[in-house]
Amino acid sequence: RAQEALQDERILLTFVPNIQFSPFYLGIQDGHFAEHGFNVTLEHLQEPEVLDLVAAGHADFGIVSGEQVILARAQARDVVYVFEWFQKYPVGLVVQGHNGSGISEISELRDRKVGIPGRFGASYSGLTALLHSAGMTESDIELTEIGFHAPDVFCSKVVSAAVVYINNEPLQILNRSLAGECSDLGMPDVFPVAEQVDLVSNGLIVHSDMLERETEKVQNMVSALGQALKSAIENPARAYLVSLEYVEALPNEVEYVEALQQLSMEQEAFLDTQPSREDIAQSRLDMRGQLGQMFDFDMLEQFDVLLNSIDLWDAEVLGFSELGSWESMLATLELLEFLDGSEVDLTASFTNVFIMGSSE
Amino acid sequence: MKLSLRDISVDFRGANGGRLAALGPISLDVAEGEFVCIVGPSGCGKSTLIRVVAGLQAPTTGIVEADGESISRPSSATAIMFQDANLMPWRSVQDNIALPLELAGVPKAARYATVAELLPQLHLEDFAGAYPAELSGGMAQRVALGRVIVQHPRLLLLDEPFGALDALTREKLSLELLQVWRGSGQTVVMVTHNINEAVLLADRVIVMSSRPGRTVADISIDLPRPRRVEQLFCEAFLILAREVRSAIEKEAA
Amino acid sequence: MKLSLRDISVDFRGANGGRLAALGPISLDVAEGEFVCIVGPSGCGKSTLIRVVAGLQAPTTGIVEADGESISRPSSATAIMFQDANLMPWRSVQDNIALPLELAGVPKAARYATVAELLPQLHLEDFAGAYPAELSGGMAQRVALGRVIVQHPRLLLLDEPFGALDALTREKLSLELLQVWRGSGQTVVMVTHNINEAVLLADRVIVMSSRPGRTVADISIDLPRPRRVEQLFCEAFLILAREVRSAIEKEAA
Amino acid sequence: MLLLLLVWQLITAFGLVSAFLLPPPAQVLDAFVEAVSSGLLARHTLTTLEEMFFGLLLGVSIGLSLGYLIAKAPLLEFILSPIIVAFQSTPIVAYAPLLIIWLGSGVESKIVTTAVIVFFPMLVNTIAGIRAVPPQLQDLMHSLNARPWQSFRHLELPSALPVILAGLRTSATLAVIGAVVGEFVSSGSGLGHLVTLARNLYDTPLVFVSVFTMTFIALSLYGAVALLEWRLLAWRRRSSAS
Amino acid sequence: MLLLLLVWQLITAFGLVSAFLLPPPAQVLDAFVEAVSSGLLARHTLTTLEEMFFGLLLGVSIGLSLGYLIAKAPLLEFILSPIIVAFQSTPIVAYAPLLIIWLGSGVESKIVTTAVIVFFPMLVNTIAGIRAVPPQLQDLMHSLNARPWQSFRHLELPSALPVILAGLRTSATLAVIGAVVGEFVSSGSGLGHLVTLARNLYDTPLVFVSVFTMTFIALSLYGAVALLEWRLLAWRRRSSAS
Ligand SMILES: Nc1ncnc2c1ncn2[C@@H]1O[C@H](COP(=O)(O)OP(=O)(O)OP(=O)(O)O)[C@@H](O)[C@H]1O
Ligand SMILES: Nc1ncnc2c1ncn2[C@@H]1O[C@H](COP(=O)(O)OP(=O)(O)OP(=O)(O)O)[C@@H](O)[C@H]1O
Ligand SMILES: [Mg+2]
Ligand SMILES: [Mg+2]
Repeated sequence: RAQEALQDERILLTFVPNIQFSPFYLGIQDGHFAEHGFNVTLEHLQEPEVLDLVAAGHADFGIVSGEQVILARAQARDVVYVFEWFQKYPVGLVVQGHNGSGISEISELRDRKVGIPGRFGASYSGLTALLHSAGMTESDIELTEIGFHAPDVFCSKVVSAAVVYINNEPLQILNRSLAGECSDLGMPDVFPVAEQVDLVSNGLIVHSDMLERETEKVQNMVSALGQALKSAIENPARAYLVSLEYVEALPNEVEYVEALQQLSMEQEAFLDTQPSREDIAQSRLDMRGQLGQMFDFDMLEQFDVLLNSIDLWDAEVLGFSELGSWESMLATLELLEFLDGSEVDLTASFTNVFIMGSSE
Repeated sequence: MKLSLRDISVDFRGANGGRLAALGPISLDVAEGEFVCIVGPSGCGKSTLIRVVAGLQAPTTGIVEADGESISRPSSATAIMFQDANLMPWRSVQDNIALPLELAGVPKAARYATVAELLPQLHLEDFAGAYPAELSGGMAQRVALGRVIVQHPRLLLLDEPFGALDALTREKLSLELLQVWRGSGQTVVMVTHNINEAVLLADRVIVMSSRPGRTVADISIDLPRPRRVEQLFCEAFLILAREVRSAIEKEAA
Repeated sequence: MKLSLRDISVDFRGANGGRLAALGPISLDVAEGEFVCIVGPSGCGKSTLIRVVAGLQAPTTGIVEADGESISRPSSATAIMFQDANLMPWRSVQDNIALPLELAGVPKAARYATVAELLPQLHLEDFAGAYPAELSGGMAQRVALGRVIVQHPRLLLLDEPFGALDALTREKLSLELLQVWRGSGQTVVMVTHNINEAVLLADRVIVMSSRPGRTVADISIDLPRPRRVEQLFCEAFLILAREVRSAIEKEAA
Repeated sequence: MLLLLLVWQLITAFGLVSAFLLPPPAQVLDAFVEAVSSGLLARHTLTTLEEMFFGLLLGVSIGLSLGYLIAKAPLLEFILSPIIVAFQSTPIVAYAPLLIIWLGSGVESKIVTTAVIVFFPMLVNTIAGIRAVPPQLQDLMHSLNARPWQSFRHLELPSALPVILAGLRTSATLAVIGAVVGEFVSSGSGLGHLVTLARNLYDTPLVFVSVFTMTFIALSLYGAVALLEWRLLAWRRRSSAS
Repeated sequence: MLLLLLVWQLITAFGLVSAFLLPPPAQVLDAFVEAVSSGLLARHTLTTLEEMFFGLLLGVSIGLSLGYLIAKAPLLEFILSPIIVAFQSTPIVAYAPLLIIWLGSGVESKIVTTAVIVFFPMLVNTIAGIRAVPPQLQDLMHSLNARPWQSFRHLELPSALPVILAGLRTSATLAVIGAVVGEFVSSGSGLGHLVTLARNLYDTPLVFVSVFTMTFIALSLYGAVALLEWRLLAWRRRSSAS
C-alpha cells in the first residue's frame, strides 16, 4: 500500500492543536494514515464550521461531538458518524471540595451558581443529562455562562461548580490547588456525566454520500484512525513525544524528553510481549509513577491530560458507538427542546460497519 | 483676450430662503489688451462678476464670451486673484507662488528660479520659506499676487489686489503691475475700492450700482501712458477722479 | 483706558529657523479717551502691536500697562477687531455679532434686539440670517465691526477695520464710529493704510518704520471736532496729511 | 439593497452555495416571522440594545472628554497613548476571564466591551478635530475672555464637529460588534448569544435573522448619526451651495 | 508605562489577583525569553504581521478610494452606505464558514478580516476630510485648471490629511484585532492562535506574552502613524507656535 501514491486528505479538528489530538499526530508520524493511502493534514476550526464544511463537501473528514451530528442532521446536513473516538463522555461537573461548599451529591447543587461555557455544545447536553439523572432541571440551579474559562472563574470562587471536560480542567484546578493558587478551595471533586448516563461523544464524521461512493476510503480512514488511537493508548510516552512537533508550548525540557524516550522504548518492548488491556492500563500508571518521581506536577500536567484522555478513549473495541448512547443523547436534546420537533433517524446518524470491517 | 458679457445676472438663495439678486443684469465689453477697473459699493456683486468671468460661477442668465467663445469653465488663459489671499496653509510662500507652475508641469528648478526672481519685487525675499500663518495680511496678499503673475495669463482678473497694503507699497506694486501689463498685451479686469487707483491704472472705469450691481457709469480714462505717480496731482486726473466719485455718489444718493 | 507701552519688542521664529525681529522696540503712551491711528508699511508689525496690547501676544521684551496695571491676558474692557473678519462659519450674521453678548450671559431676546438695532447701521439688515460664506468681503468685515461695537469696550483695538470697504461706505462707517467714540470716552487704537482716514479720525497719528517697526513720527492732529467729510478738503487737513505722507516716504527712502 | 437581495435570491435559486450555508431569502423570512412572533428576537435585541446604549454612552463620553484633554495637553498624549493603544489592541478574549470574574456574564461586561471598542475612534477623532480648530478663532474667544467651557461650547465643539461626527459614525457602527463580541465570550442573552445558539443548533436561517437584526441596528444608528450631522452641519450645506 | 509595571508588580506581589489571572512580571518575562529563544514568538508574530500588512494595504486603499468617491458623489453614499455598514457591523463568526470555504484557513481569510475592520474608519474619515476641503481653495484649483488627480494630490489630500491620519490611527490599532479575530476563527499560526493555544494549556504567562506582542505591534504602528503625522503636518506646528 505504502508504495502507491498517497491521497491528500484533510481532517478537520476543533479547538487548537492539543495533546488530546495526539492519536492524529501519531497517525501521521508513525504512518498509520500513510499505510492506508492517506497523506493527512490537520486543520482546527470551531465545531459548527467543521460540521458545515464536511456537510458542504468541502472536506471529507471531521471530528465533532455526537450531539452535533443529531442537531445538524435535524437541519438538513447529511453527515454520518462512523467512528466513536471518545468512548466515555468527556464532560463532567467540577465542584468545590471539602473546604469549599462541600458538595457531595448533584442534588446539593440546588440554587447554587454553576458555570458553563455557554448554553450549547457537549457541555450543555452533558449538564442537562447529569441534572436529569438527579431529577433536576436547569431551573433548579443558577446557571451562568463563563466561556471556556472554568479554572479561572472556579478558583476565583465566582461559581460553586463548573461544567468542564473532565480530562483537562479538573487537573488544572487541582494543580492550582496544589500550588496554593486556587483560593482556599482545597481539592475539587468531579462528577463525570459518564458515570450517570452513557452519551455519544466525539467521533469521526463523513458526508453520507461518501458511504456509498467512497466506501473504501471511509473504511481506510476508520482503520487508520483506529490503529493510531490504539497506539496512543498503548504508548502515551510516544504519543507525547510525537505531539511535541504539533503542539507548540508543550513542556519539552531535555531531561523530560530523554526520560520519555526511555520510557517509550521500554513500553515498546513491553508491548512486544502481547500484554492484555488491563496490563497496558497498569503500565500507564507505572509510567506516570516513574515520571512523578523525576518531575513535578506542573511539568507533567499535559502528560496527565493525555493519560486522562486515554481513560476516556480506551475500550475493548475502539470506535464502536452504542445505539443506547445515541438514544440517551437524543433524549437529552429533546429535553432541551433543541430539535424543534423534527424527527431524527438515529440509525442513519451513525454506523459501526467500518469498525467491524477494521477489526478483521 | 476680448471679453463680452451680455445681460449677465446672478441670483443666490437668500438667507431667508428667497431669491437674492446679487448681480446684474449687466453687459460689458472689454477689448483685447484693455485695462478695466470696476468700482462699486460693498456687496454689489463685483466679486461675483469676476467669478463669472473666471468661469467659477455660472450666471443665472446671460452669456459670457471670451474671444467669441462662451465661457463655461475656467480657462488656462485666465488667471484670477481672489479677494482674500486664499493661500494653502501647508505650502510655504515659494510653493504657494509656484503652485500654478507645478500644475503646469514646470520642473522644480525652473519653478524656484522663477519664484526667486519674483520675490524681491514683492518685497518677500526674506520669506520664501515662511508659511502663510507666519505672514502679515499684506504679505499674504502679495504672495497671492505673485501666484497670478507667474501664470502669464491673457486675461487677468484681480479682486482688490492691493486692499491689504499700505499706501506706498500699494502705489509701487500697482505701477509695477502696470508696467508688466503694458509689455504683455494682457487684458485686465480689476476690482478696487480706491478711486485714485482706478483712475491711475485703468483705460476705463466701470462704476456699479448697489446690489444687484449694474453699470451706472463707464468712464474712459484717456490719460497718457506710461502712468506715473506724479499724474495723481495733475488737473486731468483730478477731473476724472471727481467724475468717478460723483458717479458713485449719485448712485448712492 | 490709559495705555503705556515701554520698549516693547516681539521676535518670531523666522522661516529659516533664525530669529525674526517683527516689532520694536517701541514705546507709546495713549491717554484715556484718545483716538490714535497707526500707519506703517506692510509687515512692519502693526498687527503684532495690536495683538500685544490686546494681551493675545506676549512681547519678547518690554511692558504694556493699561491704567497702570501690566497686561498679560485679554481684558474684558478691551475689544479687538482683527485684520481679517474672523467670523465663525457656523454662525449666522446675527449670531456672529451677538457672540460677545452670548458669552457675557445676555439673554437671547436682549441679544437679538441689540443686533437688530445695529444691523441697519452696518447696512446688513437683509442679512441677519446669512452665513459668513454667503457674504461679500466687505459685508464680512462689517459683521466683524458689529461684533466689536456690541462689546462697548473701554479700549477699542481696530486692525484695518475698513480695508475691504468701498470709499463711500468706508467714510460713512468711519464717521459713524467717530460719533460713537465721542460719546463713550473710549480709547481707540486703529491701524489703517489710508492716510486721509488716519488724519480725519485721529487725535494722533503714529507712523511706524518698516520691520521691525518703531515710531518714526508722532503727529498730533489738532483739527476741530466733530470731524466731517468736508474737512478732507480744508487747508489744515491737507497740510497734516502731507506731513504724515512725507514721514512715511522719508522712512521708506 | 434590492440588487443585493436579487443576487442572493439567484445564488440560492441556482444552488451555487449549499442552502445550509446561505439559506434562500424565503427561508430567512420564515425564520424571521417565527422569531418575531415568539418574542425571541425582541428579547435578545433588547439586551443587545441595552448593552450598546450604555456602552456607547460610556465609550463616547470618555472618548470625547479624554480626547479633549489630550488635544489640549500634548504631554498627556505622550503619557496616555501607550496605555490607550494597549487597551484598544488587546483582543477581548485575552482579558475575558477577568471580565467575567469582575463583572459577571450579564450586561455589565458587554457594556465594557462595547465602550472599549467605541471609545477609540471617538478619542482619536476628537483629538484631530480639536487640534484643527483655527488659531485665529481661538484668539477671538480668548480676546472675548471666554471661559474654557464657553470656548468648548461655542468654538471647539462646533469647529471639530465634522471630525467628531465622523468618529461617531465609526463608533456607532462598531458598537454592535462590541456588544456582540462581548456576548460571544459569555452570555445568556443578546443577539450575539442568539447567533452562537443558532450556529450551534445549525439553524442557519436564525443566524441570518440575528445578523440582519444587528445590521439593522447598525444601520439605524449610522442613519441617526448621519441625520444628526445633516442637522448640525446645515451651515456647511449653505456655504458650499453656490 | 513604568508606573504601570510597578502597579502590576505590586498587585502580584501582594497577591491581590491570583497569579493565574495576572502572573507576576518575572514569570511573564521568563515566558517571553523562552518564547523568543525557541523561535515560537517570532514565527507567530510574522504570520500576524503578514496578515496585518496586507490587510491594512487592502483596507486602507479601498477605504481611501471609496471614501474619496463617496465624498465627491453624495448619491453614491446613499446607495453604498447600507451595504458598507452591513459589512462592517456583521460579526465575523456569522460568515466564518463562507470565509473558510472561499479563502481557506490560511492568511488570506485573515487578510480579509483585517481589511474589513480597517477599512471603515479610513472610509468615514476620508469622507469627512474631503468634504471639509475649503471651497475657496477648490475654486483656486479649479481656476488653475487642475486635473482631478492634481486637485487630489495638491489640495484634497493635504487638506484632508489631519482627518485621514486620525482614521489611520484608528485603523492601524484595529488592524491587530482584525488579524487576531480572524485567527480565533480558524488558523494554525499567528498571535491570535498562540493566545488560544496558551489559553488551552492554561499557560497564562504565554497568553500575556502574546498579548504584549500584539500591543507592541499596535503601539509601533500607532507610533509610525504619529510620526508620519508629525512629519506631514509640520506646517501646522509652524503655524500655531506663536
Ligand atoms: N455663495 C453665496 N451664497 C449666497 N449669497 C452670496 C454668495 N456669494 C455672494 N453672495 C451675495 O451676493 C452679493 C454680492 O456679493 P459679492 O461678493 O459679489 O460683492 P462684492 O461687490 O464683491 O462686495 P465687496 O466689495 O464687499 O467684496 C452679496 O449680497 C452677497 O451676500
Ligand atoms: N505667527 C507668526 N510667526 C512668525 N512670524 C510672524 C507671525 N506673525 C507675524 N509674523 C511676522 O511679523 C512681522 C510683522 O507682522 P504683522 O502682521 O504685525 O505686520 P503688519 O504691520 O500688520 O503688516 P500688514 O500691514 O501687512 O498687515 C511680519 O514680518 C510677519 O512675517
Ligand atoms: Mg468682493
Ligand atoms: Mg496687519
